[in-house]
Amino acid sequence: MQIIPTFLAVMLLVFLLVRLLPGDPASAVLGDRATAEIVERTNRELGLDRPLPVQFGLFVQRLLQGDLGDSISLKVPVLRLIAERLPVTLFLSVYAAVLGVLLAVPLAVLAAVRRNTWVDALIRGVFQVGLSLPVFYVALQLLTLLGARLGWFPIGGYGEGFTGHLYHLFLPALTLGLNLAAVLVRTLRNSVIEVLTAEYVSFARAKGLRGRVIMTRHVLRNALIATVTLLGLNIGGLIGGAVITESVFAIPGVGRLMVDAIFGRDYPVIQGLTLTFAVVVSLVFLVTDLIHSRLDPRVELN
Amino acid sequence: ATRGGQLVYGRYADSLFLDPVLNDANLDIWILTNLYDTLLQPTADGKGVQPGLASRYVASSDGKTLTLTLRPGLKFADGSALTGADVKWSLDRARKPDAGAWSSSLASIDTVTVSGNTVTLKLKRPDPTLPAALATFNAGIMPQKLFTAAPGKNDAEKAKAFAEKPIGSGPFVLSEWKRGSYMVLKRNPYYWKKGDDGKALPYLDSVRFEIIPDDNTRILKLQAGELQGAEFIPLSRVAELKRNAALDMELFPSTKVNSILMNNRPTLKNGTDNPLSDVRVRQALNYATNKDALIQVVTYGTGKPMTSYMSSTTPLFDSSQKGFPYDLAKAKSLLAASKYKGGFEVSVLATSGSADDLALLTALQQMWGAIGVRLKIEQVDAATKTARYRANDFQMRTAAWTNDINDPSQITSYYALFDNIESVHTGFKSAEIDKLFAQSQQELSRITRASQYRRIQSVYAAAAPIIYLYETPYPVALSKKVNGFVQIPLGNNIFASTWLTK
Amino acid sequence: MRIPTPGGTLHAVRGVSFDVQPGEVLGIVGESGSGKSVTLRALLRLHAPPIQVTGEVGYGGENLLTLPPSRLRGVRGGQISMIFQEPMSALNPVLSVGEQITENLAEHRGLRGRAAQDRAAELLDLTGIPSPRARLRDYPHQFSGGMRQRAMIAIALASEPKLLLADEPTTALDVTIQDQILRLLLRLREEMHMGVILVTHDLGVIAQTCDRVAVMYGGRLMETAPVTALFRQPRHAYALGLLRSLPGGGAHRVPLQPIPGGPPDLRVPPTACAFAPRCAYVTPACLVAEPPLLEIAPGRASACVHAAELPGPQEPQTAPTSMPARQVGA
Amino acid sequence: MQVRGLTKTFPVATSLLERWRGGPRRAVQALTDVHLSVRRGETLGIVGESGCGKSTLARCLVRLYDPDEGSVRYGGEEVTALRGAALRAYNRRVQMIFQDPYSSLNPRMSVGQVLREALSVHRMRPPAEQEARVQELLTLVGLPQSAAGRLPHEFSGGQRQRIGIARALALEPECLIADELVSALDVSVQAQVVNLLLELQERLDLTVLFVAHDLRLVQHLSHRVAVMYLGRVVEVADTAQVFGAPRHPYTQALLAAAPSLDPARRTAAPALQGELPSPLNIPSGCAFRTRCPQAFARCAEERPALQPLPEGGEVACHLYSPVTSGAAPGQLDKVTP
Amino acid sequence: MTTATLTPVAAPRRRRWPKPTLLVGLALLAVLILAAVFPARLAPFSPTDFDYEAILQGPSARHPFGTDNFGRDVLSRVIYGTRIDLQIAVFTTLFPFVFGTLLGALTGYLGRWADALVGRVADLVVVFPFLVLVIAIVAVLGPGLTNMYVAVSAVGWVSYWRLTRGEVMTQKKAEYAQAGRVLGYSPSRILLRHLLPNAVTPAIVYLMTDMSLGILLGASLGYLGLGAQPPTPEWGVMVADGKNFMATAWWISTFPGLALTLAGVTFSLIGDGLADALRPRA
Ligand SMILES: Nc1ncnc2c1ncn2[C@@H]1O[C@H](COP(=O)(O)OP(=O)(O)OP(=O)(O)O)[C@@H](O)[C@H]1O
Ligand SMILES: Nc1ncnc2c1ncn2[C@@H]1O[C@H](COP(=O)(O)OP(=O)(O)OP(=O)(O)O)[C@@H](O)[C@H]1O
Ligand SMILES: [Mg+2]
Ligand SMILES: [Mg+2]
Repeated sequence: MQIIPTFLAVMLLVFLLVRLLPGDPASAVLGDRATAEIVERTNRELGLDRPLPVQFGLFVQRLLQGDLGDSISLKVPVLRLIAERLPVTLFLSVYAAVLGVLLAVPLAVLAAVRRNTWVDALIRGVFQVGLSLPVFYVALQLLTLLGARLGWFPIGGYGEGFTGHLYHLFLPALTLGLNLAAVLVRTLRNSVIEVLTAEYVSFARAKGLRGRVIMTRHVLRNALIATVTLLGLNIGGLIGGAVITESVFAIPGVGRLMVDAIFGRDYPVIQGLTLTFAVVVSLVFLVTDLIHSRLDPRVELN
Repeated sequence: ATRGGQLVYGRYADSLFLDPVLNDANLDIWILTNLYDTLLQPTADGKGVQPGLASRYVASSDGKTLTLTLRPGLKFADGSALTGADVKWSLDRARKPDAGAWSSSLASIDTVTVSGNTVTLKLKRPDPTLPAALATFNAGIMPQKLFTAAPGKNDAEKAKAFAEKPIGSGPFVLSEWKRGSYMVLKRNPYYWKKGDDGKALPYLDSVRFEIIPDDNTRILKLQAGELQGAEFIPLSRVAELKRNAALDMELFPSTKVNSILMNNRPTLKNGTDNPLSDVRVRQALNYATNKDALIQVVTYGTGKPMTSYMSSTTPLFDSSQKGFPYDLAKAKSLLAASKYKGGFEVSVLATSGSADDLALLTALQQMWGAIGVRLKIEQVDAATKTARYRANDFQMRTAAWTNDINDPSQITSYYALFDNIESVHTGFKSAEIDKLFAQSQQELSRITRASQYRRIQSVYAAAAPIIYLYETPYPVALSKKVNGFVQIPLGNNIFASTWLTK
Repeated sequence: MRIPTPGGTLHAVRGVSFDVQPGEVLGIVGESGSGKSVTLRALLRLHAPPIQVTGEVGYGGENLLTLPPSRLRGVRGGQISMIFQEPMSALNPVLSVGEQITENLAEHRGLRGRAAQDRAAELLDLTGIPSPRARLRDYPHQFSGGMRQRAMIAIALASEPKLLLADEPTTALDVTIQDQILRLLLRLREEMHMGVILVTHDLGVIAQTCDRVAVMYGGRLMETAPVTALFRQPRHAYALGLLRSLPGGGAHRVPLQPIPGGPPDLRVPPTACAFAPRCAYVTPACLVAEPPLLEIAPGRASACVHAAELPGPQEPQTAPTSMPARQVGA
Repeated sequence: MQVRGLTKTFPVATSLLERWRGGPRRAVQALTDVHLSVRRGETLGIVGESGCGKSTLARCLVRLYDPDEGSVRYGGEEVTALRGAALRAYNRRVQMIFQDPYSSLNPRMSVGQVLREALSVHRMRPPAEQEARVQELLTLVGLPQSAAGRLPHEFSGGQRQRIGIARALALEPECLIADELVSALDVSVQAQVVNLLLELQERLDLTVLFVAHDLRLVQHLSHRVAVMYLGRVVEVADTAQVFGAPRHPYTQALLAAAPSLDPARRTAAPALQGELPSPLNIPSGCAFRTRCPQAFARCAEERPALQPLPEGGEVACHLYSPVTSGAAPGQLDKVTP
Repeated sequence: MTTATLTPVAAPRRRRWPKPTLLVGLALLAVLILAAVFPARLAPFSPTDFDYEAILQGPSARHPFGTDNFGRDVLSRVIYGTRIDLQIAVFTTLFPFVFGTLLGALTGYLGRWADALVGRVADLVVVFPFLVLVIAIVAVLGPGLTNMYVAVSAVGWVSYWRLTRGEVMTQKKAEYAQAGRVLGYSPSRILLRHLLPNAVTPAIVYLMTDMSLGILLGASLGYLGLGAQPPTPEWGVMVADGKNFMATAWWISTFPGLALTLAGVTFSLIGDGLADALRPRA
């Protein structure tokens, strides 16, 4: 298990990093007007006047008891904040991944089958443009067009219940999904071409199988392996990319919380979120490996 | 006015901590009086006070006693009675010297005694600011029983617990709060104030705050009808929204003053000489600042030039102040008279990500370039900026101020008094202002006080410890259906008599 | 057949015609790049555009090259099956061997479920894989090279084809396994009365397995002959050269007789005998045009101008005076 | 060159789960107790099926692999102990040429660069003479002078093998180890390269270790032949003896399985049944017993050692062990694998 | 003794022309470089001078791309921005490319503990979402381009390390590398002269993608106020600054957005073209 030392190192790194940040929580929370005594008192209340090793020791000790501390600015337990917001970001990320895959797979297959034709060029061109534009720009354009102009989708927010989430998060998920799809299409197209020219596809055709059977059983199944691996690698980026999407679409997720915490010098929140990210990303890698080994019998789990 | 309905209002950020005494941020302050009513209330124009929970207040002739009469039958939002004991407990909590950042506003109170409906405040000294202080959020009245029943070992822990589900005496009561997402305030059925229909306020069944950090999204949501109101409209879009027939683009007068704070000390934190310690240099920069141009470029014509360090909406603002009209020749001659005739480089701390700061400073770069001053913009995030500022480690920084209390004493104590926070860390110090201020804090005559303040403003202007820029309003866009909403100059959002056209 | 490539259009195979009888094993031999695989694939129309195939593939009175796709599918795999050179890459790595057999059974024999499983196990058993029922669940990577090749044969035989196309089915295997597989093919041919086209570049395999041989070079047929006749007396300079370049029995540590040079560049359409640049018997007559494949004896044809004059494979090489000897050595 | 008791294993990655369950750390037994000697100037052929350890042996001899056990002596030197400069000096004398004409040349270096690099690293010639030597080497392997400026992809497979040979010859070695030198080539081209090898060996008095699975070629080229099976040498003898009167049942089967060029000599039954066992799990005793038509009880119990035969050559088979040498094979108990 | 010389060479020497993708990409890059080197010649106005008379004007003959909220000429800012954005593209990727590639080559070659050690460090970086980590580092160091380079470099090398490491591990097994060992070449020679040139192609191709990602990252940081500092005309920041005017003055964000797209397409074309051109002919 290499995971635990990695986590500890991550925590120590973050612990030191956040304390390197210029400005302290008191500065961030109290604003410009606070007097010197108030700043001092606040720091004392937060235990920030103690030596760093002591602070880290206390942090680890509390961590082992499942306590991530209280947010300095929001004054609620970090664990509760994460419990409230992580599902939102996860929902968004998974939603985006689903949209991205739904978008990328058919188009990548189409581009691969029609490779080097105008269809291929069009698909690749459109996604290339999508990939060259900043996320917030794409987000705002989608929002303006599909949200405000056409009124098909609500502008921002998270919605209530599963269908509410699906409806409200469609545009942000699409924004992220488009970005992901652009990455996927590039790789997937090549991997489909590779599969299409593989000997076993020739063999399948020589067997006289129908085109649809060849496509689904032989081509897609193999192309999916590449997709899953790629998705796993990109999920971290997806969560990171949510920082901006969450701001634009007013979604109360952990991405935005993290940025606010960094700006607000909310040490406990930064530390808690880092740990969460590390756990989530590791889990995603694990799940990717599991799925991969499911899809690809050649892979043995290590 | 029609009753009922829900107002959905877009805020740019969520509240943090709904305790009237222990909170720190405008995000809380500006909505707190909807939850916790105060004994007195600021008037809508921000210049005076009016009765609140107390229907009457009388000062003794020596100014050392203030007697307030509570309205009969007051209730908290849970239906329990609001008694004198609650008032005493709340004021005592708020004025404890180590309680929060605001306790000093009630520092003149010596004792609070209650008998029946009468609350008597015995003062250590006459205090002309006390009525305004009692109309300020930190003097909000809380239910002593509920608060002390909240879980927690000490006041701080109880406050955290209570603030999660606060019960107050204001027109609304918190009913739902998903942090960072939305907050719903429900009508408090026990609120004392009556509407024009003779029934108890508020008209609205509820107010729902949606948290939408991105300006554009907030506006889009308003335009799409998903919101009926949105705060912090970027000034660049005011004109556009004014043209929108479905919206009222309101520019509520505010106490907001935008300035650049200068470090007036002879040497900087890093030991180098500071050109800004020369009053002529400071004046020169002030004269070289074309406020009208800035108002056009930065505030899109919505602001107005600052002529005093305090806003024109602040009580005792001296309208005869001239400020620093744009005068390049004068600026040049002032600079020529100083050690820095050839110009110099000066760096300014700006808040990263603030479009307004950027607009302002890039414009100033150009303007000051005309007198040979090279402005270097140093963008840092807010926390860093505050930390450097607090350590006096800056040359210039952008700053804005709004009053929390309906009195000039607050801004004066910060901007002009060294003893508080070194005159907003400029290092400015004037014995005359110190003396005048001390006198004014006990001066019961409004006229005398006004003349004291006129002098303070003049002395301050002559020393020019800051760059005078402009005052800006609170830009709030509302659906045409929304009536009776006001954001008072202090910033408080007043939803008590807001109603929606059906 | 024309294959567009970045370097110009490749005339991979030109004017190749041959026929196969039921129960016969036809060998196609030739060096790498001579167009063996391309020809075999063309028979089943496995080439996708932009590759163009012209000509006719007659099967059961129909031209496979013009058959509508739905009918073609019935022939492909159903009547004519194919096995490939590299079993590892021709078997889909993510489908179990059983799945790959049953999908063929479902398509061509309409067998599903238990019946298909049983038949699949039978087929594996037929190809000599021990405990076949258990192995159905295995994936190709869990098989050894020889077993993979057997599995592929089992898949190809699932539809009980009339003709089996085998593209170098044993090249990747060891001699002992190659031996087993070839015997297996011959046995199955007997049992199922199939025609077999066996592509290889190993003359030994040809000698041991085939009834008739076609020799290819540079995309053309050079010679067709019954197997014994070819080995006794080749009637094409290329076939002769091939036989001679092999180390013969007896002579030890003496120089071999290689064919000098390398294969032709098919992007340049040849205007003469493709083998002429490497041929020891080349005369101006060879350079006039591509010599056609002509019948020189019953069941035998050759595209060599000098078909009649070639020496036997064991006789010393007699070079025409016009050509310098290309023999290497002191 | 003397090889004694050479053993090489490759650890196989075992999954965490497996190791947790207490499974053994598995290893591929690539070479087991190999004894061999190569005489100066001779050609020793090494044959055997895929995976029997031919390449591993070749690589151990040039120290691409470090053997686990055993010794390799060359000219009185212990090769397995060489380090640094001494190893480089040894490699200069014993060179290897590789199987794959495509991957054995750096695709980005021209032929001239490839040869000059070898010359300059070993200071074989002063820089001024290197150009001439490059031309000389090219001529030696039968490549045109113009080849020096070209990249490998511009050559055919046979020509690339010549480049590989030239590269090895640049160091003027005494011994060449050729691992499947011509296996990837077409027969017509194979003959060209074989001829070149023969010619060079004569001219330069080279010792050659010729690794191949093509029996006909090995027969043609070698003075002596070693037959390997699953990491062991099972028979070593003069070429004529191995091909004329093979002793080990495996050698016999190998020869029988090789397709003859004579269509008249067809056999109906395969020479050998069964598949090669996994090198992870080599049968006890004689590794060949699971496929051997003549195996008997002792084969499973005891590993036959390589022992000299009266008529010359050595074989590792209990049929020829002193104890059972009198028993006729037909009377032996058949051991079912 | 005579040795016959065999003349015909299988593949005739053919001049390899780059694919059109690469040519178009390079042509576009040339245009970008031209704008980056001679902005003053090409731009009609100063990128920073305000013109209060011409605030928020739409595209016209005088201002083909319109003016922004300070009356600055958007065309001129876009042209001057080329230099900044190319600089961002180069500086966000230079260190990661060089460091990551070399480290990847080294650990791929050495394997064992060196590889394991760097692998652990890479894990550390990878469990963070990239953008969040960059934001955190920029927050520590302060906003601005230089610090952004530092932050991206601290994170960005991992991709190159991975790519090159994997490729070197594959190439290491190729026979030419083994031949190098048998030929007695030193490890450093084998690594630097033989393996690296053959293993660096994926990293170079990725470099191209990464350059446009770098520019986009600059834009994202610009959105959060951590990117290029004013009045620097940087495309991403221009798009971010223009977002408030999208409804009223679309040209402020649209033209720099087009420039971003153009740069992205350029790098992508070059990347695809290079992938093709650098592929060694077998
Ligand atoms: N899809 C293709 N695209 C371009 N060229 C091709 C393609 N398929 C085959 N070729 C070319 O056609 C020619 C004949 O190839 P083919 O595969 O039929 O040779 P072969 O005789 O089967 O050789 P081998 O013994 O190596 O399998 C070769 O020059 C080959 O390079
Ligand atoms: N680097 C390695 N790591 C792990 N196993 C190896 C390695 N090299 C060889 N082996 C294994 O050692 C055994 C012997 O391999 P080797 O390559 O020596 O066989 P070979 O006789 O040369 O076969 P071929 O004829 O296929 O080249 C095989 O089972 C092989 O899988
Ligand atoms: Mg082929
Ligand atoms: Mg080998």
